[in-house]
Amino acid sequence: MTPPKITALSMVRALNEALRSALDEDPKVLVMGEDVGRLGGVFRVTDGLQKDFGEDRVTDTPLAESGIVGTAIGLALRGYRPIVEIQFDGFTFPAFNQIVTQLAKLHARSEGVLRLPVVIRIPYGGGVGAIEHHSESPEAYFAHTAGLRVVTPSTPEDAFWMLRQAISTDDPVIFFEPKRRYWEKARADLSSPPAALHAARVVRPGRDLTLVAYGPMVGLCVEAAEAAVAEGRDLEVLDLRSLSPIDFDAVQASLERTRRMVVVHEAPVFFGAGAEVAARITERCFYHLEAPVLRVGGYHSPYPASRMEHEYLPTVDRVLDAVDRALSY
Amino acid sequence: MTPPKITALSMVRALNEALRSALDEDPKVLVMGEDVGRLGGVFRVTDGLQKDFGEDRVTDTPLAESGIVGTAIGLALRGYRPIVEIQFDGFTFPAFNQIVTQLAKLHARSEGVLRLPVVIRIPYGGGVGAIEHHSESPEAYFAHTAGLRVVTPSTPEDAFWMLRQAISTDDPVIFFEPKRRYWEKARADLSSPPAALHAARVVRPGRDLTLVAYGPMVGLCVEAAEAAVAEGRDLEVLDLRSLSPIDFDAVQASLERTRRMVVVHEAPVFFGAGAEVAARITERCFYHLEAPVLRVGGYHSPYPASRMEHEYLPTVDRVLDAVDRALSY
Amino acid sequence: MSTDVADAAGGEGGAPVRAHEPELVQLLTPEGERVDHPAYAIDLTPAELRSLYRDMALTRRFDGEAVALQRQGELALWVSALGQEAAQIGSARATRRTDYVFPSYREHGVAWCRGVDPLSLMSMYRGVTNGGWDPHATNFHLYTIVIGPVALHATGYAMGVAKDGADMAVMCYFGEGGSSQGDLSEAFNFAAVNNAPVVFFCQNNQWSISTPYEKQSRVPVYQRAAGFGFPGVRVDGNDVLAVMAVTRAALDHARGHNGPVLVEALTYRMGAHATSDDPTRYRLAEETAVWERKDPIARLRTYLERQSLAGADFFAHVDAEADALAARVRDGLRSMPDPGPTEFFDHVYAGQHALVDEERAQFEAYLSTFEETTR
Amino acid sequence: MSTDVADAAGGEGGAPVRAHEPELVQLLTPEGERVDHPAYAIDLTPAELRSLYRDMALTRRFDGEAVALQRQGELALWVSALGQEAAQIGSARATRRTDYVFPSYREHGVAWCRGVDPLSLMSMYRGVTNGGWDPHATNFHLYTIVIGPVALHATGYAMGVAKDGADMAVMCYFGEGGSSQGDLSEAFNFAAVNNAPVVFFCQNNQWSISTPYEKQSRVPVYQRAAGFGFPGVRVDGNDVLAVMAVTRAALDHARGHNGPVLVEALTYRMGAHATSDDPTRYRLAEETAVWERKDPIARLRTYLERQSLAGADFFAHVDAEADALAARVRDGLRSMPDPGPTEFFDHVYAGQHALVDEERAQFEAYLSTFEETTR
Ligand SMILES: Cc1ncc(C[n+]2csc(CCOP(=O)(O)OP(=O)(O)O)c2C)c(N)n1
Ligand SMILES: Cc1ncc(C[n+]2csc(CCOP(=O)(O)OP(=O)(O)O)c2C)c(N)n1
Ligand SMILES: [Mg+2]
Ligand SMILES: [Mg+2]
Repeated sequence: MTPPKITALSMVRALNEALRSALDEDPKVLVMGEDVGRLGGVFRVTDGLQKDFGEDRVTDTPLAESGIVGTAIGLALRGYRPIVEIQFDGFTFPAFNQIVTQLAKLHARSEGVLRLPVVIRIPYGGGVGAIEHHSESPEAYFAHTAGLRVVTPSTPEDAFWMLRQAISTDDPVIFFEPKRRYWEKARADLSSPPAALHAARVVRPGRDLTLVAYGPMVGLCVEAAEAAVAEGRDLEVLDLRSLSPIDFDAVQASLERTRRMVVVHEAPVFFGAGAEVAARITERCFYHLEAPVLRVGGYHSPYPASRMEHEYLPTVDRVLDAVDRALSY
Repeated sequence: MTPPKITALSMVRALNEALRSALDEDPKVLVMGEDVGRLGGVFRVTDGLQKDFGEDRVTDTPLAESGIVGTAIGLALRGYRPIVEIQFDGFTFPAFNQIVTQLAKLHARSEGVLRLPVVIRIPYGGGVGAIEHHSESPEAYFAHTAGLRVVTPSTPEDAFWMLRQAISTDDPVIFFEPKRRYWEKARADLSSPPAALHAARVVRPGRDLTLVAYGPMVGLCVEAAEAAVAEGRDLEVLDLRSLSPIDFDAVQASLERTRRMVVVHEAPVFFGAGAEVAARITERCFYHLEAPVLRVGGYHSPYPASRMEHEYLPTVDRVLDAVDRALSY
Repeated sequence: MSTDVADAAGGEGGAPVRAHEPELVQLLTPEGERVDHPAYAIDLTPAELRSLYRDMALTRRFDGEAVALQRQGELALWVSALGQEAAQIGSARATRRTDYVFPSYREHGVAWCRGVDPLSLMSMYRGVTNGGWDPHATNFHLYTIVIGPVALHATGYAMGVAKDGADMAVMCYFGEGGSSQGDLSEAFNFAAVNNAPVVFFCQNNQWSISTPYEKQSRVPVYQRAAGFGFPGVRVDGNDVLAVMAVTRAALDHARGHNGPVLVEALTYRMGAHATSDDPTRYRLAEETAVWERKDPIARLRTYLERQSLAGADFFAHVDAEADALAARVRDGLRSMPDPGPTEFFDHVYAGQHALVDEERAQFEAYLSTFEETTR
Repeated sequence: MSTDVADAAGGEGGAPVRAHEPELVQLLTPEGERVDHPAYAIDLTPAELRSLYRDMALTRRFDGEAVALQRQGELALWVSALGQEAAQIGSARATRRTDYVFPSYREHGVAWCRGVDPLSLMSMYRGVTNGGWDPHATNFHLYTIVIGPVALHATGYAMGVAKDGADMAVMCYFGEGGSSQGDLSEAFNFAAVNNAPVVFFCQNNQWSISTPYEKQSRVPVYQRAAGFGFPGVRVDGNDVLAVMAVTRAALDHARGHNGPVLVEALTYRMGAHATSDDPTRYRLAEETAVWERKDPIARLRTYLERQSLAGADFFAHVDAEADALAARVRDGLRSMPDPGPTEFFDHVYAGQHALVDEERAQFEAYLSTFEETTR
């Protein structure tokens, strides 16, 4: 079951390969969630896994997210490494109590005695024309919660490696999967990890301004950077990859090169990741900044019905508008 | 049942008076929660209310926070105005799904048809030597959630008026009560509201730097400002009072006067309210800032056992340390 | 092992033992024969029987039309109620106008009976709105996508009804999958403790997406009720008469200040979970075929025909009505306008909120730069 | 109203009807007389009976000492187990060393039987730590303050035990108040569906802070189990023999691959909810007095004395042991060191985390400015 080395594959397939190899290598690894078995999950990320590893390793659960995460915690206390699938972003909240008051805190509560190697996979974000609660970006809730690690890949290669790394981490990891990127194919090198789990990565170097993004918005920022070339602007794109911790050294290094920064995410701007990046980078690089760090993101509104999502979400135009404003300082 | 006009009273008493007068004026107002009846709540905020208004208006619920908030939503849909008590900050999370996916969104989901005048009172914050989950400051989770209003008083007078205003608001209000201030007495004018629910207030004017705080930290910042006088520093203290919305006009006005700002809260700094204030104020007032907006708050750790809380929480010294740093730019 | 414990477990074996399937309340057999039940009687006029048929047939028609319209790209998604018409029409027709109904997201037949325009339902699945209708107009609440919370809303509403002393009951629909959510159990408990006039109506269509009922619960859903201290009944959910009779009794019970009731209607989801779903991945065609023979509409039609309660002209008339309804829905959906670009700012709060105002102003200013460009 | 629905409701009346109190399993009457039960037998040696007495007496003693130490400021809080000794010792002594136990926050007697030092329990209530002991050492999990979640941890742990094929069971303690949390019901369901070897042990001490049981549930807790498809038993929680017999049977049932059991031990919280609580605000002294006559320790003592299974020297020896234990606890607590000022950074994560490192470095730098000042 060695995964193919370099190949073009979708993120769904990359995640599937990561789960498959983890199940294969470690008998303690379990996959659990609603419809992850015969169906292979509503996005087919777990396709074929139950067939190959059995119902005891890949398990359909009752419809109860608190139950899923709560029993995963119990299984972890028993020495297992459960990987939980939450069906959609908006259905994380029934499990929120388990995640915030228990999963995040048990290691600290036990003064390091108990380990909670639980990965919670959450397909997140919008732009796919879905109904309510199927397009949300709740990452800020988790990044604010000490004891959790929060990561999100933007490419199939990262998806594969970051999931492998998350599974082998002894801390709980909230693993956000940008569902609008699930089906995009890209070449992926599955022979060695591109970076550490929490390292940010310069996706596109540039000199005039840094676009900071993660997950679904990385691709959009690359598009924006390419569009900006026509206007003679050379934008750097930095993929955070991890939201807890955030690789501020990489953010700072980029800012010191470009001196201007725009943070882009789908989640509402208010109390979102952009605020943390802006606040900390402004503190770290006060004298380097030529303009305030600007933010582009969702508005302070429940995620709207899908026929308004194009207006609600960041677009290339909205990113370029912010770039214009940042460059006008 | 007219409340006394100007008097010295504790915040617990002020809140009790506010609930009493609301129950008295509007038969649709209900008080519900664990032990709010005969016991009067673990903090006695609802003391005597069941005796005076009956079990039908002031109701002890089963031990289930999702049930409490969920039935409060149903009661609101039926035309009631429920005021829910969550016993301690750390017990808000079982109700998180109800609050975030339902309470916050039903008005928008119904395109304005349904109104959700529910107030959720949460005693919050630390410094009282309590066991785990009794000292947390979860306000960022709620401020990030569109559809909720989030407020927190710092004085008995504000507690009285802001709770009255919250109860008469047609939107859901998360009402955070700084439990470490519950028993401090202060003169309160109960004859007319001091300000609108969402207005920030300059508690102490100053010229050299603005300390932005809310709830339990306002008093600490005033102490810090008084201590700073000895060093010849004139610090302004701004009480935000509301975290959703934040009165950024007031914050900006203060910053434009003082040109330096430190935000202080008990909640962890990472993805906390300080980040939002820093990011937005830096955007609004880039050329006015002499120093980056600095933040003092809890660390990225679960709230520690109480014998470490003095180290974990902001203190006058830590605030003054940040002031020194801000003034050294 | 003591006998007490072993007895209640239903056996000594190691594997989970499915409890003996309890008898279903049934008044009309799959073959269309009228049978009696000792506890539940129903006596409907021929006109009433025909109108039950009509509601089921029209529901099936606009529901099927929606599936087609989804394929044509007019809807983002549709969740079909195919096969559940008896459970929905029978229960909905048992409610009074003054009762208040909380649906889940598949109660198109209930919505129909309550007077909600099918186009309103579709506006939500089209992506035009997250709501779609005014619940006050029909006492039919909005669909709710997150499974669980609404059971507590229904309970709270019913607690309010009790406070008001109003002569009405509250209905709360959910699926057997939903029964696993903690919120359902909390609702059962709050309703019992408060003696709230609410009927919990579970459509056990045996599938929660790809998860069969035996992975959801060890025992039938209706048995949950006794553990919280109130009655539960299991009814043949493909028998519109039995569903109506049982639901009427349950609503009367609730209205009569006797507290909640849990009704489990045993039915079957004939179609996919939703238009995005492919049931061939997880269930056998044979299983669906078995249930085809229990079809709720065919069953009533057989009865009406055999008893000469309805003739060919009646069925032709209903077919024509169904065609007209489908055409209206099709046209209405195709010409349904999109929302304006800033509408999502409109109802975040009932009152004024500075942040929303600020963001709206910024967004409008941004949009206006395009207007200038195009001008 | 049909009889089906009415029957299950337990009556036609408008008010919530408390179901007929079911018979408790009892083997030792409040008067200290040994009685038989058709399903639950127990046969203990005199030494075993005496050691049950000893465990109860020592638990009561260090528990009472903790209350006193809280008053003296040595503990931030204490939640007394006074009156619940039989429920705790009887059930704990039914577990095997290899079983794994999930307590709530009041199981001091269980902790004692598992070998957890009372000082460790007190270190948490002193504010020195949020944990206090190594669960692996005694198979006794940490106390958990948020009520509800732990039932699912126990269930998941038991699911793991089943996967491992290990010959053991899992115990999960909770209060009757906790039974209302959705997580408990989800745990019941997951345990039933997975046939997990877990015993849910409810101490119904009749009060959840100030909330009496009749506001918590309409029926006895043990009845909840049947609704999820597994057995429930109610036992006299002040009868250490009955508790032990029933819990043994339940654990055997679980270990024997028959799935979960719910045991409800009917007992009474003799003291305040916690040292911060004032029960005179909400309950009558008369009620407490009634329960004093059912005291679990006095009951066993009477039996031991009447049957001449223990003499004055035994009781004197236990008293002396208790005195010594109290003294050790007192001294240990008074000399218990405070944690270091940066310890809260130590175990946020098992691995390295850049933010924690950064904040720790900043905090240490800040602290060092004081050291310089004092130097
Ligand atoms: C809290 C939550 N988790 C997951 C989902 C995704 N989901 C939508 S429908 C469904 C299955 C529901 O099954 P059931 O309750 O039996 O109702 P049915 O769809 O069969 O009518 C699931 C898992 C959801 N909507 N809400
Ligand atoms: C989720 C949650 N809500 C509220 C509380 C506050 N609280 C602590 S103990 C208690 C009462 C618990 O009653 P019960 O479950 O019967 O256990 P007992 O205290 O009687 O042992 C409450 C409400 C809590 N700890 N957790
Ligand atoms: Mg179903
Ligand atoms: Mg209790």
